[in-house]
Amino acid sequence: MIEANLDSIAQKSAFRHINPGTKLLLALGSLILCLISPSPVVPLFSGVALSLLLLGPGKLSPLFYGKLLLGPAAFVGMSIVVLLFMLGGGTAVWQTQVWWLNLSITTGAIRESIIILCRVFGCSISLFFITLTTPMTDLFNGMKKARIPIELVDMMMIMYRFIFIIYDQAVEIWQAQVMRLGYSRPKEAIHSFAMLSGMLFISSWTAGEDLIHAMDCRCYSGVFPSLDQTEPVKIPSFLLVVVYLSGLCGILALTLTTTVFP
Amino acid sequence: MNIILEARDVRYRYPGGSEVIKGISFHVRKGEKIALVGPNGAGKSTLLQMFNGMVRPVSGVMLVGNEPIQYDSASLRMIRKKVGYVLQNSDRQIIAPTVYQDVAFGPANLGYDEEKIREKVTHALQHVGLEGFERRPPHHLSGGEKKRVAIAGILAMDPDVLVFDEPTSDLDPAGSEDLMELLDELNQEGKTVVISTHDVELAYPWADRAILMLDGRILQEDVPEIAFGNQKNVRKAHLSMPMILELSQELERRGFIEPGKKPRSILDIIHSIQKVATDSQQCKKLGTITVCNVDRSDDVSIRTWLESREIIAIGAMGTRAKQRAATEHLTLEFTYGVIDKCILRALRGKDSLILTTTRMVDRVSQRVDSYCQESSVSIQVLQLQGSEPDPQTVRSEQAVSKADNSKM
Amino acid sequence: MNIILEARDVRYRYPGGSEVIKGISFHVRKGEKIALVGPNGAGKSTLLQMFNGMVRPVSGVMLVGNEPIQYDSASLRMIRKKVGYVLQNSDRQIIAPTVYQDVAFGPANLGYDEEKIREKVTHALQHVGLEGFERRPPHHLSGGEKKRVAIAGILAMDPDVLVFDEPTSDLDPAGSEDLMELLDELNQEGKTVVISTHDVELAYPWADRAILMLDGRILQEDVPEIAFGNQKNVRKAHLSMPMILELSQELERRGFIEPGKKPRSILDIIHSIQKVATDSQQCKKLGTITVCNVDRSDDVSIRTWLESREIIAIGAMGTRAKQRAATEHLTLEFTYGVIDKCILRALRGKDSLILTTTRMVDRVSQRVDSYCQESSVSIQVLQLQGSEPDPQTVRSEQAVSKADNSKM
Amino acid sequence: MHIMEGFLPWQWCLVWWIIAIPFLVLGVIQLRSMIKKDRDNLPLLGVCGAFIFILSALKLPSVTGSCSHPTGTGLSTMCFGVFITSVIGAIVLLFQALFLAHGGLSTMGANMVSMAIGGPVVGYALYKILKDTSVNIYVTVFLVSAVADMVTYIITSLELALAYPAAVGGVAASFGAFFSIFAVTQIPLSIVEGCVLALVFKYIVAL
Repeated sequence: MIEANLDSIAQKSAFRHINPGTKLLLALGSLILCLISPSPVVPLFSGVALSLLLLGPGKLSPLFYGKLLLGPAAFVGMSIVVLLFMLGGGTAVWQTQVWWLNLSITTGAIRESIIILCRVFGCSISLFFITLTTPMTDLFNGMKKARIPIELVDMMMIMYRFIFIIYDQAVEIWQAQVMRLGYSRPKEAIHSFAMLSGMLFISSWTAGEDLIHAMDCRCYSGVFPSLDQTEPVKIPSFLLVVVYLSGLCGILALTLTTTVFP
Repeated sequence: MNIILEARDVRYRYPGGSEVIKGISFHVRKGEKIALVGPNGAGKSTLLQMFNGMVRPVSGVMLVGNEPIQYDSASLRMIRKKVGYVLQNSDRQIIAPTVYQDVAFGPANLGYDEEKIREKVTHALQHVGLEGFERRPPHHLSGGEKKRVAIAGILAMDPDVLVFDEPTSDLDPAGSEDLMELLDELNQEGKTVVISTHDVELAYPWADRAILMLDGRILQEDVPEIAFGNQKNVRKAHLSMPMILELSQELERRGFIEPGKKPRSILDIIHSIQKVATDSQQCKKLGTITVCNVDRSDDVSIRTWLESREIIAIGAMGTRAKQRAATEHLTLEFTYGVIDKCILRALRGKDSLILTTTRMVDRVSQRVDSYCQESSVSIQVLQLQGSEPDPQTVRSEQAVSKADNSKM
Repeated sequence: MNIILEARDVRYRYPGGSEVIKGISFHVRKGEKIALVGPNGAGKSTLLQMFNGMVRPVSGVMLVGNEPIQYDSASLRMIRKKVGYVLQNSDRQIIAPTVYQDVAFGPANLGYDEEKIREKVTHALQHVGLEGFERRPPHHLSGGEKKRVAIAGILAMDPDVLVFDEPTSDLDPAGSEDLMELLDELNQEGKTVVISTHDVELAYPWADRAILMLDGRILQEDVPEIAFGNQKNVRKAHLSMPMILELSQELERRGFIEPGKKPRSILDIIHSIQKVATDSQQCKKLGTITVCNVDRSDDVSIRTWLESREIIAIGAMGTRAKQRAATEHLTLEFTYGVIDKCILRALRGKDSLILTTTRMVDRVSQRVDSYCQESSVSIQVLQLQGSEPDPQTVRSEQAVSKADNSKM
Repeated sequence: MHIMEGFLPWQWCLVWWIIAIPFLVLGVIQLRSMIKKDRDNLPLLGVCGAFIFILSALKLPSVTGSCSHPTGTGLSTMCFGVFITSVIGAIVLLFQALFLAHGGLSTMGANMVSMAIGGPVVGYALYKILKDTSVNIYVTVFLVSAVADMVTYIITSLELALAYPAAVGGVAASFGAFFSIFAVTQIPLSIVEGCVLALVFKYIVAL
């Protein structure tokens, strides 16, 4: 799960050389426009456009991208089913009676659900665009520039560094347990998992103490250096993003009342 | 010998990553000692983890006991019971709050009853020399002791094959030597032992066969003398040539030892030099080697026996032998490479005593025997036994016949 | 030489625990290479951590540059800038999410400005051969690379003394040799280097002085030949005797080498054997050693030079030399113990080329010189330089005078 | 269980962000004073945060598709208190969104309220109450963790219900629907997680 984390993909992204600010502007701009759009057109358009950008010039593997999109499907599926039955408006297209419960799906509910689905699609892809093209290390720099409290950013950097170390430990402990036939019965599985978590907690704590030492050895006085340089803002790519976002705004204005379902 | 592990053109790639095992075929015979050597990142650990089904190759077949590994959970349980795996880092493997609980983890998951679990744990702890440690918390143990607990945890499941990932990393030299000796003991009991390591000095004298790995492929696979003797491959695999081998190549180039001889120990190299230099002028009286089986001589006081001898050096082989030496307060001269060192002493006309366990007694005579045959000398191997008042006169049948053989 | 580190009867006990340092006094001179050896748990790490004030002794005094360490935070900052400490586990030492940020950690906390930080980081990364790694996250690096990042992080603070805790643990043999070479480079630049290790084979040829520790005390402190030559102490300290030393003792007992000679390398031992066996019948033509300074020969194509020679072996010393070899696609014959191996070749009448950096050029002549003096042979050391068309004829002043010296 | 990116209308995203921010600000202020008091707290908090992230990313055995966040936040609440936990929880949620495409940025406010604030606040209150009673410490840990877990899912259901009230029966009916559909997996899950945390606690004490 973590070996194939999105951050390592971002480290190798074909868009790595583009200024992080430019990328964030594109992704966050699209995200906000998708979110406030009352019609499904903008999210659909933006989702498809960004996907093509990622798969085309971004050289992302389509198989991997597909898997990524399917990830949240379970949550969406379950929630949409609830929404379909609950939301109202319009005329009923399908009705059934389960025991005493009257269940109906109305055209209004379908229309609403489609809008939500499209919004999830558009917004998620905007989020994926950030995570697949901009490594955390670049984001930390951006956060510092954006005046996010320095303690918070420092803590995030330490967390980022240690996530990989602790994960490796977790995997090793898990392997050792499985090799000795751990997790073989449900009750025993809970026990094994608790042992793993406890061990991990203790080794994390000692790792934290070692970190204090390591920082002391380097004369720590409260400064976390930032990355030496980030890619400069390039006018063409920046303008391209501005033009694209303006276009998206235009589409938003034109399709305020568009619906895809009667 | 039967093939117990086999890989047939196995390949592996991390999900969404690059290929780490790029087509490997080889086999391990029952009772062999195999060393898998290569630089960090060569794929050694991944390959080892295929043996017990922790890693499933994306193509190719892994066989255990001539049966392809099935990856359903029942078969995997069987495989993991058969092929025990000891992780590099004992701290990741030992996680229960006490030594007993940790060693009992495997047997408990095999569904044994209390009685049997206790028996297995006691036996396993005895084996690694940690009786009495049952209630200790593992994080208060030394590195070597932790390693032994980790091994006991695997032994308690009674596997046929033992796989060790970097067994001697983090151990100090004495700890490493002890561990290699333990591996030898286990091998003598019929376990097949596979280790991965980058300590060529340890692997060279120990292994029956060495497999050089680089970048997910096998570079060379042969007896250690050949596998480690190829300067080009050794360099390619980011290893160093074993000191002994490097020295012998230099000596050979200068004609101090016969060409083609590949010494595996200091004894071998001394012998080779001696042979060329003096061409067997062994005229002086040789020393003797007395073997004391600590498993059968509980009633003898070694100390008393020693008092009646002149200056003698004592070596101990095996965990129990060392414990015995400690309880009798004997100062040990040799604790590793014991037989060779005693032969070296004997060649200089001095006597020595080896404390060892039943299983290793034969090892001594075999080694001395083979040395004697090769170099046409005759070193007496005596046995110190409980029932006999003066062991010096009682040469065991075996030792006599061996020594006689060597005189031929 | 000036004393740079000193311990005066220091003792330490864990709060509420037992004593781990039981009264230790010793000193380190400026420019020395010290190896602290001993088993796990002997107190090596604790002692090392006293040098930069990480651990404060409960009694006794630690001195850095003849000044007792003060334990207020301003003084400690000064000490830690002066005495750089590299942890055993690089994962624990690397703090920041990218290589650049991590190496910049020390300089940034010393309050340098952006410009100076960049300069220090660039310089440190160049030193350890990791230019171009600035933006990589540490978890994408190999073990050896992580170690180098950890070292760069310390070098960026420009300390006078470098303290390494088990620098080669977890590295494969080639990685270890590279690292020891880097330590040599640093030492050549005037840094004092103290390491703790239990790898006697590496420490033996490297150290100026070895300190055997056991159970919180110093067992022995001497030049490595003596410190490691005492079988009893070595065994007590759970170490093994260096193979070379063990072999030479056996050879000495048999009269193959002169008594009292303690060889430190394969070259030495070959030399000793040769001396006794043939008593200097060096009649055949010796080979030459050509030194190429990669720092000053950017305009020469080594490849072109090589083409005009007959078969020659190439060795590289130092990170930059190895990088140069890689960019010119040269196959390296020797990557560690280079000078000795080239001398061995020269003795067999064969030529070799050593790629190295400015700082190490003198090392080569010194080593060859001292060998020549000792064994009264004369091996030519030539220089391959950019401006000269045929380096064979241009023996450097230094090399000439050295070679002349050695003929006396 | 996270509300994913884009699932909530923008008005509700805003509302939950506005509710969450004061906690975050208080947390950062507390964090700042803690670090000022002793700089060593920063690395310790950082490493513990990483631990909590890992714990939340590991799948609980035998219950597929679960994420055991409260196990982590519960531990953190008991160590560092509510406000610091809300900061750590926020970072964990951000990392989950960016590393694992789990949750989202616009819905992060809502997820914070349920996971990094609501659960810990109720859990902490319960912990304070039970601490001075004669209830066994492991039972306390179990109850705190299980209840914090349940509270998280109740708040999540409420958030969904408020955003999408039912045509018939309004928010209450919608809440009932969301709650009952998630309850199928979440009730056993919170019991399992309670057990796990109690065992973890027992284990840590044993060492």
